[in-house]
Amino acid sequence: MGLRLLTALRDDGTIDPALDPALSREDLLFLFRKMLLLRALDEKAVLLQRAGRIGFYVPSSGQEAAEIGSGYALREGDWVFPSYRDHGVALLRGYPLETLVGQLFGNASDAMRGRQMPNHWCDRAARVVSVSSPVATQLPQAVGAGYAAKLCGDRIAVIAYFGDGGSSTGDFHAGMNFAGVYQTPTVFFCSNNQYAISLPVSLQTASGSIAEKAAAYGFEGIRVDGNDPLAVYRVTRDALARAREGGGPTLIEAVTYRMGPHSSSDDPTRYRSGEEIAEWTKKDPITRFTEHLRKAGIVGGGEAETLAEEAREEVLRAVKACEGVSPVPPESMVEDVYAEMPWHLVEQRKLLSPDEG
Amino acid sequence: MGLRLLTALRDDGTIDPALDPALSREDLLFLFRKMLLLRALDEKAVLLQRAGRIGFYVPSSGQEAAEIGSGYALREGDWVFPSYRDHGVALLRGYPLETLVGQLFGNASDAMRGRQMPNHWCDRAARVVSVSSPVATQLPQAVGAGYAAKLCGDRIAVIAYFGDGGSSTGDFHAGMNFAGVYQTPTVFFCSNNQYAISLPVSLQTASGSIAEKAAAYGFEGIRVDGNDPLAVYRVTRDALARAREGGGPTLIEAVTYRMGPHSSSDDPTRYRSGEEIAEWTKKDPITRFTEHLRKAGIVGGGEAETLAEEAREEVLRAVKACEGVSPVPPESMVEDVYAEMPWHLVEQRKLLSPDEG
Amino acid sequence: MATMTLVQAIRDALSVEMERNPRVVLLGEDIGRNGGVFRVTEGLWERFGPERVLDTPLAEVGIVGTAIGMALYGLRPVAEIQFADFIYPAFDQIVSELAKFRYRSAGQFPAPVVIRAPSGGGIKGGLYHSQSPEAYFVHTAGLTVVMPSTPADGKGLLVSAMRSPDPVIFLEPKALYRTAKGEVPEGEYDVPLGKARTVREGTDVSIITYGAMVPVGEGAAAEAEKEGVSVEITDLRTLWPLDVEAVDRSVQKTGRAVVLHEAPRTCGLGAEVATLVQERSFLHLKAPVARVTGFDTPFPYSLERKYMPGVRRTLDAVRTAVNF
Amino acid sequence: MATMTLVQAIRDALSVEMERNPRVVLLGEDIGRNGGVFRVTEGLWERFGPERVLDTPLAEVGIVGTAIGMALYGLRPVAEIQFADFIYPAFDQIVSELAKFRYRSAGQFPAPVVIRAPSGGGIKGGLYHSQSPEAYFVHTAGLTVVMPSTPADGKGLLVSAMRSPDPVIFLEPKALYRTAKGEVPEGEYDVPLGKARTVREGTDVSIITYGAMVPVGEGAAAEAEKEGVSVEITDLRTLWPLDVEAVDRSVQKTGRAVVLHEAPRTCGLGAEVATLVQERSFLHLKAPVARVTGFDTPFPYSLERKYMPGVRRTLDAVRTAVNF
Ligand SMILES: Cc1ncc(C[n+]2csc(CCOP(=O)(O)OP(=O)(O)O)c2C)c(N)n1
Ligand SMILES: Cc1ncc(C[n+]2csc(CCOP(=O)(O)OP(=O)(O)O)c2C)c(N)n1
Ligand SMILES: [Mg+2]
Ligand SMILES: [Mg+2]
Repeated sequence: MGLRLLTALRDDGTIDPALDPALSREDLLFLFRKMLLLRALDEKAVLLQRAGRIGFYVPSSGQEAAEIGSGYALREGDWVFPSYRDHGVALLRGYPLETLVGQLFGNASDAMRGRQMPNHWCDRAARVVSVSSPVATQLPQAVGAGYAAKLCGDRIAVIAYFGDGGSSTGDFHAGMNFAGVYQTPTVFFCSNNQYAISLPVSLQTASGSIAEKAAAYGFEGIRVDGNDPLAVYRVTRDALARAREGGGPTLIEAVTYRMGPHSSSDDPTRYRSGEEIAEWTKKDPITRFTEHLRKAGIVGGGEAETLAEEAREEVLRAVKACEGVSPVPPESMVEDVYAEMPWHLVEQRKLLSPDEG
Repeated sequence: MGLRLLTALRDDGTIDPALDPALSREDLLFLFRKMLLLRALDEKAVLLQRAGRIGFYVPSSGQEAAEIGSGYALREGDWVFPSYRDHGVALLRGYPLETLVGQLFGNASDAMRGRQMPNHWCDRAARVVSVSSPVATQLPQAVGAGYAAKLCGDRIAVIAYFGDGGSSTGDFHAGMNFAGVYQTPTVFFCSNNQYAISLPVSLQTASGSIAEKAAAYGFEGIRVDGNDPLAVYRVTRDALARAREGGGPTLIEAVTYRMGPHSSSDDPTRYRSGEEIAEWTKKDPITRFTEHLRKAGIVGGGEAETLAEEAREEVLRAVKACEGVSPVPPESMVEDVYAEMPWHLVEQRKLLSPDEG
Repeated sequence: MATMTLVQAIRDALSVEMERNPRVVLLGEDIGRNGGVFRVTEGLWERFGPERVLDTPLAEVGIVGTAIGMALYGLRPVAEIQFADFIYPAFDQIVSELAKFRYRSAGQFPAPVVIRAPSGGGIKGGLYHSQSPEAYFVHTAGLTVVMPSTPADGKGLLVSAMRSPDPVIFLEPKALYRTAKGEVPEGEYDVPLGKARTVREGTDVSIITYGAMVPVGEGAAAEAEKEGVSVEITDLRTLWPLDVEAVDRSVQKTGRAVVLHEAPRTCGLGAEVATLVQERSFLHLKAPVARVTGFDTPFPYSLERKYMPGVRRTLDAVRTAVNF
Repeated sequence: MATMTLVQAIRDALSVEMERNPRVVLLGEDIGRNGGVFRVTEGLWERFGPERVLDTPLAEVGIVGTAIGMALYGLRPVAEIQFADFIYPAFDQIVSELAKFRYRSAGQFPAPVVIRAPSGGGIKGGLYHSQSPEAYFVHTAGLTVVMPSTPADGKGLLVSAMRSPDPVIFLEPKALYRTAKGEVPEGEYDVPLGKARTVREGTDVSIITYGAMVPVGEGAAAEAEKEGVSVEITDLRTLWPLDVEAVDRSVQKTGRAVVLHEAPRTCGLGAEVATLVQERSFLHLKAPVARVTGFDTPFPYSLERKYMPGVRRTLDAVRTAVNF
């Protein structure tokens, strides 16, 4: 048994009324702009990395609909526990693009003081929690934050992002189980992009889908077309609303595809075929959404290209603002380990110098 | 949705032909004797612990049908990964009672040299793997052993025992997932005795049953009356056979009840009612099986009591043989850490003396 | 003042702080209706309700992960790990997440979680109910590691831990849970983190220890006194960041140091203390810093009393130092 | 003899041993079709098939737990943890199970698993692709911990690990994966566990180090030589149980010791070595044993080169020891 895949955008560009979130023209254009911005950021960052101007990058091309569609469903007070591939969501949290780009450079323009690799950002004001590399550790944390919100009487929801590979971890199992037992306002959003680095999801688990794993924890799992921003928005909006109203957790599996490499260190030609990529490229969420907006008469003529160009320029401006900013000071290395610096770090600080170790 | 509970022994003591394993008179009596022996061991060990003659004990009263019924389904070559509560299975592996009882005393009569707490035994010859206290760690190990058997072309099955609480661990999740992906010859046998120490299974997970969690890993889960030795035997036998023939893993949830405390350190009156215990006592697997054997004319008159008395005497003989045997030698403490004793343990051995540290 | 056991003192700390601060919540296995397997949380579930005293499913990774999320949101969670031996399934959440949240977020997301765990031997718990894992956490940057040895410190240090801006691993010497009795100030009371306690003054040898080994050190000091050897005992209380001034002061006075703990020897806290002493007080040392510790073996069931350091081994080390 | 990088030498060890012993199997994330993220296992999946080179789901607890079961049954599994930083989800299986199986079963169930993991900094991997976790495993009784610094040792030590009756944590200094090149004997070749290697002889100061810090020590030794200071370098190779005779011999010759590693300082292996030295060679010491180590902070991304010990800090420590 597999769950039905929910899709709103039909192949012909029209929309299934049953799943139509009925967004305004402005909303649709906003979504579209953010998807283009995310794609533009990706394309520029990949070049920056190749040129050695940033050290590393995790692209999300192909997953824009899942990122932007779900992120757009969030409300002001909601909390976000992202993975390293979910900077798209940050773009919807009033998170200035410079903050993202500065983190890629890890210099003084990085609010995280160059502590982490690119793509591991956070922003307290936006309630976007610090990303870590260990896969899926954010899931039980998101349950705890949701529990805390409930205890404090805050009617908010918490969304936690992870991948198909993350569903195999003990953190996923514990997070899902605790959420079911405590009925926390948690939405588990799995971007099933078909791969965990080189491992296809068919070798990740023998279950028919990620979504159906929710049954093992006593709550609902939903399988949605992850390349369809409107379907993703619709199911995420409903799940978040249910969570805020005390309806408990939901697992959403967004079925999508990682069009690029796992990261700038990965060579996907080693484990997947050109045909497969070609197949999925036909379903490129940006192409599909453009189609729909054209059909709906919301963008006409060369408008889509104009918007894409605007997005590229916005990214370029951010890069200009952040690149070449001064490096982080050596002493910052021993700060923020504790609230107050203990004696041993005060002593170790003396060992730092402008030169190498 | 919950899975149907499979039962063979009807309340009136007759048997449902659909699930009748059609065991011979001898087999039935053998099963009965082993259940009585397990109960007798429990009763004696609890007294020994109260009297301070052994340090600790984990009873299994109430779970004899699940233990003996499943253990009897094993074949010579099969491997067993038990938990601390599954010594019943050991009784069916040609494991001499003295070996079990000696381990309770932790003296020179203990093949494990007094290394572990009572109930943490093992026997290589019987392919009963070393028990550890950390819950459910044996599950991925059982999958690895099954994988190895398959790779070596050995047509055997591996059974792993755990409890309802164990189903919440990351080890359960990983073990089940790996078993599904690699289609290992593993039978996951969960004795759902309704409690993890004080936590009722209703607070352990929000899922309708433990058995249905198997769907999340792409294989079958079975829910069986754990106080019915014949139903347990039947479903375990079939699952083991399927595993040996390359049919892959199965999860069996035996629904039973821990009639005694979690361990000799536990006071169950703190977390469960006398009514509840009374309800389950009516379903005492030994009473139920006795009923059936009477109805079937296999034991008559005072025969059941005679057999119970024989079991108690067998336990007494084992206790006599093991108690008061010399203590383990101090030097044994630094042995078996590595295959050969490294320099630092040779030096530390010199610190040992007949007195205290 | 009231006379309390260590268990009572720790319970008192929890209830006083839960009264004072509604954001304090407890979570762990069997801590609610059952009051904890050592009864530390007895009565708190009834008093503060299941929303603030959570019985959790059996998953340490879930307990610590959930506690971290609670702390990020603004609660002050106190997680109980039923036995320190069972903390390892949560090791990734502790080492990769809890210890690093403040650093990797440049201070935006501190995670002030307290993790309580009964630690050490003395109850015939064998391999998995006896371990002393403090060195794993002392080696992990970002954590504060605490172990009390008296009821008063048990209360005062735990209150400070619950108010600390940083995550604290609070290890409770279960051997002393009911054997350690003493006067404990009622109501508001705290003992600062990072400060050692001088258990007794002495001039010939410094014993540096903590937790259940403090009484062992006292026993050895009493024996040594009969032999005319004056032993000073320092109870570290906070294992890391430790009170290095107290250690320096004592060792530079006596010129001889014995580090005493029940955890395994190799790469244990004793190695760190010995190294700090020889780094900082080299010219004061009249003898090598000695280690009296548990053995580099798993913790044995039947031979527990031989595994754990006792007066015999401690006294031998003191004598060796004096006669070096 | 053939010239190989460390990556090639480790791959050679795996394929030679897999040829020789059909019971050797490999398992880990992305080690099959993808050949591993560092390409260590490249070609082995094609050559030995997916039954012996397993691509696993994303669960370290499953990787190590499964490997243990394989070993109990009689296979010789070699598990790869993609980065040492991701070994913690398997920490319970390693510490509670792998390390204790032989002991708790009184020898009935040994679990000879080899766990390979790329370790240490040097690739701008930040907090989670740079860690050196060896101290956690050195502190855990029952484990053998190994770290090579040359291609020849990479092959020879890994072969010995795959033949060891005990579990081995085999840490691979990823900074040297492609930068370390050298002659490696072809075919059957092993280097015994538990034996250190003297990298260079010297008379004034002993540097005790391992892994990626060996070349750093050599750089400092070359600089010191210009200042007329003769440095001896010992590469431990097996971190535990370490070659204590080699350490004693070197330190008792020079009277001065500097322990050099990139792992965090507190309770690191440097503390154990320094403690052993002062316990065993107290009267030979002309200066305190010095530690040159990583900082007690998470591993930083942008400041990596300042975090990792370099020639500067090592040379300072050598000078301080000589001028003490
Ligand atoms: C605990 C852990 N193990 C291994 C890794 C190495 N690793 C980084 S990403 C990744 C694959 C993750 O796949 P998935 O969860 O599907 O997310 P995606 O990268 O596809 O978005 C792996 C194995 C890690 N980061 N954390
Ligand atoms: C990892 C771990 N956490 C906690 C414990 C403490 N503990 C011992 S048994 C137990 C409950 C186990 O319940 P269940 O799995 O249902 O098995 P049962 O005892 O009921 O047979 C707990 C929490 C443990 N042994 N291991
Ligand atoms: Mg993926
Ligand atoms: Mg149970």
